[in-house]
Amino acid sequence: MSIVDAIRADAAGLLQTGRAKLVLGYRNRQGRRAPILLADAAGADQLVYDAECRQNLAAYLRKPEVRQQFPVAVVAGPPVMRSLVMLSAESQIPAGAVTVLAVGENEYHGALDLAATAQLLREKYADPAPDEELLRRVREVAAMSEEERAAFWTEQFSKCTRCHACRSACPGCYCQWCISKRNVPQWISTADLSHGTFAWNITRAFHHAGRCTLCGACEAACPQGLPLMLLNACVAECVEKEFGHRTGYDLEEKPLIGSWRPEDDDGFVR
Amino acid sequence: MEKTETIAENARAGFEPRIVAFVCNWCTYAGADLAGTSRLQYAPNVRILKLPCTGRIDPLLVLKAFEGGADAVLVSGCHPGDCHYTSGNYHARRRWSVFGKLLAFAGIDGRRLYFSWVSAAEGQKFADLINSITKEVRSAGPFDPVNPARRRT
Amino acid sequence: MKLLRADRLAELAAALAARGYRVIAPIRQGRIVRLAEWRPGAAIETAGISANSVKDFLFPRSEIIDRYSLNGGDFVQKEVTPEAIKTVALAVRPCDAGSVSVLDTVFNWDSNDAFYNARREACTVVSLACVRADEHCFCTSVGGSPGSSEGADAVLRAAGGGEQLIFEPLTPKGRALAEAAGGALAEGEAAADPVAEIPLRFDIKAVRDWLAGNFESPLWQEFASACLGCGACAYACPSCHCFDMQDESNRKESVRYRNWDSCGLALFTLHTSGHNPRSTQTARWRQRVMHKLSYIPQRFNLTACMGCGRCSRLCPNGLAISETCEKIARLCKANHEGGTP
Amino acid sequence: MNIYKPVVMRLLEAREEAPDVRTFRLEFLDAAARSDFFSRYRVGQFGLYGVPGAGESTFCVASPPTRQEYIECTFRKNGRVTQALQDREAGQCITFRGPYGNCFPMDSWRGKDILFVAGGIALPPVRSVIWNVLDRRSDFGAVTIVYGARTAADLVYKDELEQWGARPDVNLMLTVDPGGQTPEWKGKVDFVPNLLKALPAAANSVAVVCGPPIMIKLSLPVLRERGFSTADIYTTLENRMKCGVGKCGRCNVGPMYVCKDGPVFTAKQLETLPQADM
Repeated sequence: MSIVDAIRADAAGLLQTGRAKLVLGYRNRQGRRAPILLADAAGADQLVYDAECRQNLAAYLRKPEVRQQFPVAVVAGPPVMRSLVMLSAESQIPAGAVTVLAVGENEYHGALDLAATAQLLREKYADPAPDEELLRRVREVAAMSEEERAAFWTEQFSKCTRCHACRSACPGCYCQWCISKRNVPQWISTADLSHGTFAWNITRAFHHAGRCTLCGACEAACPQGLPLMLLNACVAECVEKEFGHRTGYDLEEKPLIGSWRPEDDDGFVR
Repeated sequence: MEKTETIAENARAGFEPRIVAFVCNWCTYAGADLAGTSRLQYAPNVRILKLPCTGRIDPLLVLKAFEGGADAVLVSGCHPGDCHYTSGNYHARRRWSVFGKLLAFAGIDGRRLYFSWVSAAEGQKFADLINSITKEVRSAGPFDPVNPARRRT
Repeated sequence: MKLLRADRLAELAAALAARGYRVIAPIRQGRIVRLAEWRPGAAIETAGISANSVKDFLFPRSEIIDRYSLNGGDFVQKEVTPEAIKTVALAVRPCDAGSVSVLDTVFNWDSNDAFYNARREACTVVSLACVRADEHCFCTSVGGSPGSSEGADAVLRAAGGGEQLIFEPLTPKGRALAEAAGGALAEGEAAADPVAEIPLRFDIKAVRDWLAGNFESPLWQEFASACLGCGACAYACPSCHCFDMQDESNRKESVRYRNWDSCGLALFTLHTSGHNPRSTQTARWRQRVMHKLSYIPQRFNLTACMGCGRCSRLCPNGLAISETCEKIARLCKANHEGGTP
Repeated sequence: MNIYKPVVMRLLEAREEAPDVRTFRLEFLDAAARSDFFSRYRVGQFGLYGVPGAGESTFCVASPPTRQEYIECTFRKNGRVTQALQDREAGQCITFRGPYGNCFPMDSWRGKDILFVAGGIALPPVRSVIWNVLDRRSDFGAVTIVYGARTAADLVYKDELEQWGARPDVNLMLTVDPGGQTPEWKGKVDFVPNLLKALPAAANSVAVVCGPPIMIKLSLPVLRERGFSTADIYTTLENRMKCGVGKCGRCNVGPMYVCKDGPVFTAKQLETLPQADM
């Protein structure tokens, strides 16, 4: 049985038995992949899965219309699985609310609960191959002088229209009152002028320190093609090197910025 | 201790760096206070903003300072272990480490963003710190127009 | 008849720039083709459609519409004049040019928006007729066409199998542009190539009738199920015109920005009391479809959707006005033939 | 001409009506702006009151067109702009745009009995109509005012309520929600819709109803049952607004733009609008 057939069978089974009232998966849409929220088993044959499935379906777990349908099932590759474990560690998923239809590189692991998913991630997908192209581009920008880097990012951020597709695409962005919505005081300017887009993009990247699984959904969602993964990769690299923190492998993981160890490095502090 | 310049002498040099210092109330602010009561002179370029703890010094404050035109920002608080709130500085330390590298990656690097521990007894260290930072920033020159976070309207 | 070689479009741009026009054209930036200011040496992309539209230069994302100098509790109002640079939007798509008529109507019904009109007057729109289309285009289903000249001051039509471009001025601004282009345009005769074939994807009349009577339909839940409530579709849409007004200030000065806004965002209708008439994403997606295809047609007798397909191309989650309309049209056909939907 | 450019008004007096609710009395700084405003202002219209640096907020003009020395507005401190407005002291200035929207068709009410129904902070839009009617009292039939609030302290325009109560030609019925009364409270203790049941049947009369959505939802059937046709029941809608001139799309409900086609609607018109979007 192919991976896609196995996913369809499990999805139909979960819906029929009522173990899931909704299955979050991917469908074929004019040759591209798009999320689909299946409520009835008959629709299970629309489900597909391949490397083109880039949207992080864990982002739907903040939608009230989805939370009212708990328990749900989520078709998840390794990055999405890690996001689900991270969300669970941040108390965003009630116990038993999510069943994971776990798909590896070329292997289907069946319908697992979150504990089994975390276990699977630790055993099979503990150190994903780093994205060499992305790391090369990160080094390329890091090697620039301060003026060049500032100019590079000013030019990139100038295309940002603050449509917040990056925020909607990311499972980590589940705050009901995002800092950019606050206007007492107006921390981040609402205008798409340089100071607004810089503060927004930097704050967004920083708020995912130790929470980002480098799934690439934000950069894929950006209509203006901003290289958001460069910021995420820079933060993820620092987080792993400085604190040995890898997101989404432990249901009990403590939030990176919310916890500390006495021996954390502070060589940069004068 | 090298001779510190007064504002008049600085003006002749032309560029006067504007440095914003976010300091914790219990240690660094007390240290700055001690520097004052001990008649220690330090560069007048720093604007000191007192917050309860480094744990409360939010990266948004740093961004807002650069948005308003700061040439450099110093964030300083109690040494690890001395925090009045036990772990405020430990949390801040992780935050600074990640945020500092992210800002450096985005074009605001080591000559613009400084972190330090200054205890209530280290008036001298505070004065020397401000003088050396002012010197470094003066040599780095004005942060405008390079500053990517600057409000331009 | 004015002609130019298709691969010499950049020369036309250079000639116009030399005559003081700010030239806006589709330019590749990384993996995205965007309408941006043309610089000498930049290639003008004539295939595909830009991610943003000519709306960006008539009704910009953020614009200062009021300015005050502050002094404690007192303030002095400062003059704010709309900024209108002489601009030519070169080689935009006919659906973009068509959307200008929607913006003109909204910004000039009952009262005139001086900021929009200043930019509109200073802008000459030159559309490039489409010889190819992709699976997202549906202008023919909403009353448009790949060769339409509506809203354009001049139209470029491919000729001689794409070798040549016919420059067809339509308005005084278009003729002034042809004159300003001077040598870049040669005299000659050529027959325009056939425009793209875009199949009819739904019957707009049937969709509009269904919309009028089905506000409460449970199907809206299914249409909007994948929507995560960002502003990508509204900000990319050439005819979306809703905006927000926000004040920002420091101690000495305050400015009032006019920013783009979207009915897809929760803050759009949130009352200070916390009550939000459109509290679910289903209600917001319904508003987007109804406002464009039912409310504006009832008020202004024109459809506020150009069928450009940008929302369909850019939505990260696969939502599209065309897909919702196709589902509705299929539904109407099924009801019409007595079958169950 | 910049249609978004406000005029400057000076705050003459700020009266505390209820906790966090204040009434501003404002005068135009520029005489031309004043005459332009009163040449167009009809009762029921609204305006946008602003503080530079904070923004603008939408409230009705609470004073009638028959009083042209000042305009008044009443609002509750709830957000950034209303906070900035309530920080203003007498003598300082604010910005104002208006009058916007349509108005109550007063002329078509000549000779009719008028019933005013209001709840809580929604009395201001009704109050401007009441004073307009009382300033031309002879043009109209019987006037009945039914006004309620959650607690006695929440009642606004307390001094004017006494004036209306004292007038022989006005039948005033005040109430507070059960549990909201104080020991010296003399009015009724019940919800506003229940008071309407005791009213005489409607003969040749119109009703003006403003209040929280729940009050309107419960009052309409009672009024219909008392003989008011939906075309004779008027209300104002309180949508979120920004531009006030029919451009920004924010107040769009159904085919209507509340800032241009409203804020005054008849119950008949409201029935045609999508209820879920109200």
